[in-house]
Amino acid sequence: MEITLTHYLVLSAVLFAIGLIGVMRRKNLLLLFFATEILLNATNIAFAAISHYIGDLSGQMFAFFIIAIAASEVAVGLGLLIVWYKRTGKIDLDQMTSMRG
Amino acid sequence: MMDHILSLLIFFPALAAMLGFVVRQDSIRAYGIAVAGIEFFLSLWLWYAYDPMVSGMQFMEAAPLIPAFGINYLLGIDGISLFIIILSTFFTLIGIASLTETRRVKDMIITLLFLEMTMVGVFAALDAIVFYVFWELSLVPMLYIIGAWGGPLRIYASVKFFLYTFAGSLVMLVGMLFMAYFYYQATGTWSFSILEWYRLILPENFQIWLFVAFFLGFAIKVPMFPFHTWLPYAHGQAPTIGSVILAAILLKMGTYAFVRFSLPLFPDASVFFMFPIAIIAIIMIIYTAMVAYAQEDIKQVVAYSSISHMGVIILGTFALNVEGVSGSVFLMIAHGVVSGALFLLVGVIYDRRHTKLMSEFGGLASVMPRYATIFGIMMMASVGLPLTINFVGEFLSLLGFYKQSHMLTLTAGVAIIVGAIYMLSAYKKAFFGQVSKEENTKLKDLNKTELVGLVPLVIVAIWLGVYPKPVLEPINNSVESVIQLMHDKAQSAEAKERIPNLSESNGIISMQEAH
Amino acid sequence: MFEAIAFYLFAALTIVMFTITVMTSQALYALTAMAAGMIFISAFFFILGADFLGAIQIIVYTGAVMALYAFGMMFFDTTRNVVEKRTNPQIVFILGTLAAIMVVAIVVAPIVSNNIQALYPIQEGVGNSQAVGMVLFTKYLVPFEVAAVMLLVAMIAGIVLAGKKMDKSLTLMAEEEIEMMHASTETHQERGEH
Amino acid sequence: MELYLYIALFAPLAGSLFAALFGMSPKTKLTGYVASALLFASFVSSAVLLNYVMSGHTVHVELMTWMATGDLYIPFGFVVDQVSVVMMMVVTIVSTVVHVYSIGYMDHDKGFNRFFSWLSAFVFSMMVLVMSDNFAGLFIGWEGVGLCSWGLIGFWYQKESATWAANEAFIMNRIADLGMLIGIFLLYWNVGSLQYDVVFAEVGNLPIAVVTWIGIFLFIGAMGKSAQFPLHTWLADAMEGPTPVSALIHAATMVTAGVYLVVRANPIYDLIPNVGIFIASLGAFVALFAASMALVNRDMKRIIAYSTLSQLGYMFVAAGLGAYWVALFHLMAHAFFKALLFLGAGNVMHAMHDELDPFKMGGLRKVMKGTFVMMTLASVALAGIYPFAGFFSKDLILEVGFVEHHYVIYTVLLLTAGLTAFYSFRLVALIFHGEERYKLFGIHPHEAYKFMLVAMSPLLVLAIIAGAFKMTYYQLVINLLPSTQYHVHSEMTYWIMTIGTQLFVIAAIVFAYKKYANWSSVPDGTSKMENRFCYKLLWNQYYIPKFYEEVFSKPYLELSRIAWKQIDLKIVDATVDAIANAIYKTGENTRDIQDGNLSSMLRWMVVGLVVLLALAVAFTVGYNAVGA
Amino acid sequence: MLEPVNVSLASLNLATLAPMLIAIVGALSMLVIDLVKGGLHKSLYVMVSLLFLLLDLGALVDFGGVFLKNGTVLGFFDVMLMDGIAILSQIIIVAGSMLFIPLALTSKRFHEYNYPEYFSLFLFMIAGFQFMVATDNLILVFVGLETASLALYTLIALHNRRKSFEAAVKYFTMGALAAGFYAFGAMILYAISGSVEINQIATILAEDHYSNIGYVLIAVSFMIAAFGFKLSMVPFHTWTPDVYEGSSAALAGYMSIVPKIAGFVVAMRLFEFLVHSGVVWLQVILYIGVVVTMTAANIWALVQTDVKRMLAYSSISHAGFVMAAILIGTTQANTGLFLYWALFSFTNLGAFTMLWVNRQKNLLPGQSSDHPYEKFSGMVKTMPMAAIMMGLFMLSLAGIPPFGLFWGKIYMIGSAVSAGYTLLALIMALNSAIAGYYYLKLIVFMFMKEPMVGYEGYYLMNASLSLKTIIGVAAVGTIFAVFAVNPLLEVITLFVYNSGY
Repeated sequence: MEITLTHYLVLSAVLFAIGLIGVMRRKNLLLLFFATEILLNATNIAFAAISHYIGDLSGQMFAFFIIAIAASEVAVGLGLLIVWYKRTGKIDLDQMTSMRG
Repeated sequence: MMDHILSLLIFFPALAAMLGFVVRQDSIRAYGIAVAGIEFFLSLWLWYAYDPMVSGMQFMEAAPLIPAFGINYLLGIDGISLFIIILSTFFTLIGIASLTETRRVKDMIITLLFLEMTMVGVFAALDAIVFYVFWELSLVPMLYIIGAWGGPLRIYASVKFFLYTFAGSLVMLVGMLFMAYFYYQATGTWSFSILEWYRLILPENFQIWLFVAFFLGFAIKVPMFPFHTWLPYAHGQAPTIGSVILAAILLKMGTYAFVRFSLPLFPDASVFFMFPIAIIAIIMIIYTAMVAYAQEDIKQVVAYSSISHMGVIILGTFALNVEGVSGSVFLMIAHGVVSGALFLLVGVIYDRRHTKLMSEFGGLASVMPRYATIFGIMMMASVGLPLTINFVGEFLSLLGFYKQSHMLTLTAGVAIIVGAIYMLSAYKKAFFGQVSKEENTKLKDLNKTELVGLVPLVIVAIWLGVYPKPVLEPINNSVESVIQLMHDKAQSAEAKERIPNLSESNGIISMQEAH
Repeated sequence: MFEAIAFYLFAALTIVMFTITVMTSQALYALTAMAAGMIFISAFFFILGADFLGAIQIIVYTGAVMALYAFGMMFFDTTRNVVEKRTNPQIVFILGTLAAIMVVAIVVAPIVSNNIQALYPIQEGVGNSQAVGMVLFTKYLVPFEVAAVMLLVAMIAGIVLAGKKMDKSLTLMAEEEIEMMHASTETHQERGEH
Repeated sequence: MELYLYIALFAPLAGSLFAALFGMSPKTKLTGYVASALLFASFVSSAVLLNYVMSGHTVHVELMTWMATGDLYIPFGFVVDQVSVVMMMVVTIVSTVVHVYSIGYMDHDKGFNRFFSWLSAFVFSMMVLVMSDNFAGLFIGWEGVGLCSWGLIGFWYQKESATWAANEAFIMNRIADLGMLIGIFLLYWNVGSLQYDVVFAEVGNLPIAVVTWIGIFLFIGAMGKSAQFPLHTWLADAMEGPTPVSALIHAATMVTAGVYLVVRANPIYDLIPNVGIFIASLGAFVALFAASMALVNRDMKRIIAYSTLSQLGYMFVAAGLGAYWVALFHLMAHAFFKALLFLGAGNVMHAMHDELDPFKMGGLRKVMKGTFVMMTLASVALAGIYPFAGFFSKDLILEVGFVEHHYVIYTVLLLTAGLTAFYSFRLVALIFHGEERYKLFGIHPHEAYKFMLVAMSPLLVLAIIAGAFKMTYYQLVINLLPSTQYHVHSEMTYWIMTIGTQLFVIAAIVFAYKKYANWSSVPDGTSKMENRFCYKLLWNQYYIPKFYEEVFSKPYLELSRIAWKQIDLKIVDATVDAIANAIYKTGENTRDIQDGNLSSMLRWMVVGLVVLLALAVAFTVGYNAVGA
Repeated sequence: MLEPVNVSLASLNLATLAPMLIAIVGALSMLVIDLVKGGLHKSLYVMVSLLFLLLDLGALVDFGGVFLKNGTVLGFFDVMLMDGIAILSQIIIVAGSMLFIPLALTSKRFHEYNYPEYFSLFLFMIAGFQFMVATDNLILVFVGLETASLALYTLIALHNRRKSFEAAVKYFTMGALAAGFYAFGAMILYAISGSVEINQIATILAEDHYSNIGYVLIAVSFMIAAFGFKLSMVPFHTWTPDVYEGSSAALAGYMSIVPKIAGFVVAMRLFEFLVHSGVVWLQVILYIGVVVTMTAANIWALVQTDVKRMLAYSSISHAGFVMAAILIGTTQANTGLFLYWALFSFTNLGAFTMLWVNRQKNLLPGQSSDHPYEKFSGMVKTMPMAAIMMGLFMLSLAGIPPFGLFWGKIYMIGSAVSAGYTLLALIMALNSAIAGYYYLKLIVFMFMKEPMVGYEGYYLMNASLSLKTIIGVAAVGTIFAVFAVNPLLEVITLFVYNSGY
């Protein structure tokens, strides 16, 4: 019952898939942003695991930067959401179809 | 100056067009005539300075353009291109001189001058890409002319014209790039120079593919059956001047390109495709003649007749012997003169009555005798009566192809019958009979402006029919070198046999030698 | 053994938490579940010896990100049930599952390689934070600084977007209206000064 | 002598251009005078040349190069030799007469100037045709006369029937011209030249099959111009043109160009007797066939036209059987009396205000004495009564048939001679004898201008005495043509034949007079005879024009319409548009992929990813399978 | 214990950071200026930006010289990689930006230009792109990419109207998903190679003889998805038309050029070695991707009713066209990529600037988007010069010689031909023909239709000297491109070849 890298990769893949489902499924933009966080986190686990199993720090570095990126994204994303909400009073993405075709 | 005469010929009208933006609306016509006149005399000077005994390229110019990719600004003319250039300048002059358009004349004249640049450029280019540049660029002014001054369906017609030709030429462009690549493989340097390409002997299967690629571009331009359907629309909708230039010059680009590219570059493929193309040409000749016969609009008759005549040109080109190719090159000039004149003539009546339906006319011969006479002369020229310009070309083209196939020539010869049928019946409908319509009784005969345009054409049509030598001789010399080149390059036994070898005595007694 | 138990435990927990995050219709549940999931993930980091990462995970995600989201939720007033219109829900699950299956199908195969070398090896006896710091400030100094710029960008973006100036749009106002607006603000300022 | 050659050739052209200058102006007699004078000059020059040629010389000039490319070299070369000079004489005599005559005939026509322009242009073309020293030059003239014939048949272009006939003539000729053109191509590619002298020198070395084809194709050309079956229908319709035109073009000159071609190309046809037989048979057939149609026709000019056709048949019999000089001789004699006949008919038409039905005339001899005499004499000549011109030429052809042992042909020709006499005198009787039926229609006929009659008189003289020149002519042309003499071996047979033929012909004349000289009513289609099948068959010209109309013209038009509306618009063009539309429609139908909803955009991204992954997995599995 | 690391300053090659630092300093300085004195006119910021960009460009040109002399320069523990394509792409990025920034000087006031932060963010974005291309470290690529993207999202939103927010949110959300893809792809690459540097990954994969082919393909799939988003390949393109429509025309033009070239360079670094190693799958996928992107985008462009959206689809199609270079993978093709993009940037920026010039603030009744075709009808009669300019750009985009893009096109197709991709060359050529239709449609509206009544006053509303200058520059660049092609070609070939592509 040794836990190998494969376990982590599978876990990461499953979490990533959950994130994908969330991204596709959510109509509430805020909740949709949650799902994108899951995607990045899923990757982070794998990075840390790989880093651990091959004994290399680059993976952790990558994960570190991903966390930074996720944080920045949240800031900008929320900023965008706020202006959108201020202008329309909604954060439902089904309302966002003024451009199409 | 003589060293750069071709560049001058190409860019003078363009420059003049730019300056034309400044000229005021009411003086623009005189300006246009002056520019086109100077250009025409320059081209005549070119003829004067041209040495007809030299079969190769003359007035060569070269300047690096994109040497890294083998693209250079190469110009030069031989007997094949010389006269088409003169024809282009001639028709631009005539077109502007007899212009009856009143809407936005300035735009029209500037556009025409730009068009002139592209036309001369196509025929003077010796670099495939420079050729292609002018070839494509010529679409734009013509698009504008049809689209802005045309009839009710003008937009459909102009877009169709543009896209169809554009699509075809893009395939041709791929062919050119392949050609350059093969050259690169053979020599290690890129080159788009046509004269350099002439030196390249390709394996037959390559030739066949490249031939097809080039063919598509040329065939749509010519236009060959079944790629011809843009032409009736373009002609039907275009203003008179547009049709004139389109029929007289632009269509010739395709046939000229066959002689300039397809034959010398792919001699084996030319022989390989000779019969299929001849069959297409025959379909063009007979089928479009029939379609022309069924038309109700006199302009469409002339339009379809153009296609039919282009069939003869194609046939002559693929005779692959001196007689046929010279004939087809001559026929290009001839058809330019004749169809240009016919379109001008149709324009005359359209200006007066704003309809082109033959059922609207009838009996015009008594109301407009001068008009009827000139139309009659041009019609007979179109039908290919001896001593008119068309006959020389048609006779030589058919004569040339007869060497290759008896039956096909016999079938193609039907051209002279079906051509007479649609032309005479159209003439009969429009000019003979009683004047049945009230509006027609007061029509004015040709005025001076129109005569200025038409009379020179009549003179040329008869002069070159009676005495084609000044034109035919330079053509002949250049064609001979093309044919010899083809023979030397040909690889398959069939090609060697089909393309005559001119350097040896071929057993036929030449009268020229005897004299 | 302990490792295995921990792995499976936390794996199950994260999966459940994230599933709740994406499936629930209660925004608050989602938020809470995600925060929990983040913390469980940090557990993996600790298991894997990436202590620094684990700490960062907790601080940044649960501390900053989740707080931001919480503020956002308050702002948007989405603490109530969120009604989301679902179109073709099956397709979403099919696609998600397919993606997972494909990736898993490949990654179940072990990685065969003799050439993987640790360029920045994890050395025994060196604290994780120390090692990370070492690499971060040598090799990854440039990315680190760029990340700083990125955060600055994010900050500016957040401030600008959420700022009051966005309330009126010059893009949509006619030039005259802008003139009038400027004139009124100037008088406001003047009044303020005096 | 070259000067005379050029005058003979270019004087008509000058006349034509002079008249053309006045083409748009109101009628002026000047054009008529100038054109006629120039033609007379041409005639005089031809006479001088004849004199010169009689002394055993020929004139050969090369004006300039026409076409030269590759090995092809075609000059404008002209030759006056024994054959062409005969033709020149015929052409210039008849055309001079016709020109002068036309000054009177076209007196009241608005298109007077135009008429002379065309007419002189025609003469010029005809001169080119006969004088050219190569086949290409011949073809110029060949097409040129076609053009002028088109212009002159359709001279009264307001008339639908005239323009229709003009186009028919032109197109039918074109069909034949194609054959001729092919013949020329064959010659060029096998001989390498189109000059007569080179061709005739070389033709003997060619394979016989090639020569046969050359002969056939050239003859197809001749068939069109000379209106031989099945390309004969245009000639009768061509009578829509002014009568002088019919006299000049459709009797004397142009239609005989085919005969001239065969005569000129005799070295070719000598090599291929089988083709000759075919020509002769066709000629005999046409002779009878045309004569039969003339029997019942009620159009004066058409009757004469059928007669022309029939006589052309005679000429081809002679030419086909190798008796080229005989053919040419008959050509010459026929030109004179047939032109005379037509001009006479023209007088009658004038008198009758363009009425053509002889049944509506009758008794005109009282008012038109001169014309009566001339037409009667011309008919006698046509019937071949001794000592008129027709006797010498036509009897000779009968003899040729007999001597060459083609008895069927002989019989047919003999029969035709009888028919000829019958319909000629039927016409004369109906017009000039019997009751004055024209009075029913309120017409007041009058004789033509004097000078017109005077102008016709040279033809009358020639029609009477041309036979006397037979031996002179013979001596002249045998320089160029095979000199075979055609004599029936036994004196006895000869006399029986000659006298028998004469009697037969006279009997036919008498029969015609008996039947028609006292005709009193205008047939209205109710009589028993008119309802007979034979009559109807002949009346409708064996239904051939109808057949052509139904089988060629209409289907061609219909086919053309189909080609345009169905094939060109609905298939070829529609395909192009369909491709464009298909592309555009694809865009229209798939643009909803971009429905503007963020959710579906994200889904598309995932779809893309899943597809990529699926492909990756598939590839990996495949790769491993292959690898293993 | 950790050994202290001794690094000599010289080995760091600090100069490799210079170009980006110039941009960052520029951005910061503008923030400072604003802090010191608020409410300054936008022209100041435009000029300051221009100044720093000029410096940036100067530094890059200088680097170009260095590169030609000494070859690739590595810096900062080999994180920075200043090779030929990095320099080239940065030059295009900076030059494109320099053409873009004067577009802020419109005669009408728009919201975003009211912010000094706008210009500051703009320079940060450029720095981000520069980092992105000047490295082969996947981490720095990611960080640079995100820096640039986040700034870009904000720039779009700052236009401050409903559509621009919508565009920004859409772009942002999809970008976040793409970031996830990128991270996952990088993770797998790291898993099989233990490295996050592309050249090392390449080496290790080659040493392993691609034994983990499944992993490689999964990684590449994710990477294609990520860069497919950035380069708007079908079906990851869906953001493009909406975002272009939502943002200002100027920014849309900018987006069609600069972010893409950055994406191309990374894609080149990432995929080229795989293509060369004979990963058939990738060739097939790229082939399909290129063809589908070109064709589908063209087909959708046909049915657009708004010129800006049409240009958006056309940009997608052009990007697909250029993607072919990565598939073909020869030096000639990669040279073609840069040549094409350099020429494309002039033309496309010109076209979008023409739209920008014609932008009016309020939509008229019945007008549903900023630039419907009808708005341009009969333009030649009211404003001939403007119509001719626009026509010129359309012709160039359609690939009519001798205008700019034609030369890029033949070079690209030529490279396809010489690499043996005959069918691809044909498809590329025929796609140009399809594309001809929609470019022609605008020309038809401008030159062949009658002017619309009621629109007269709204044309050229936004024109100003600086916009006209930019159009002039673009037009000159488009018309006389033929003379620039040869030097460009020689330089680019040198750069690309010496970078090993």
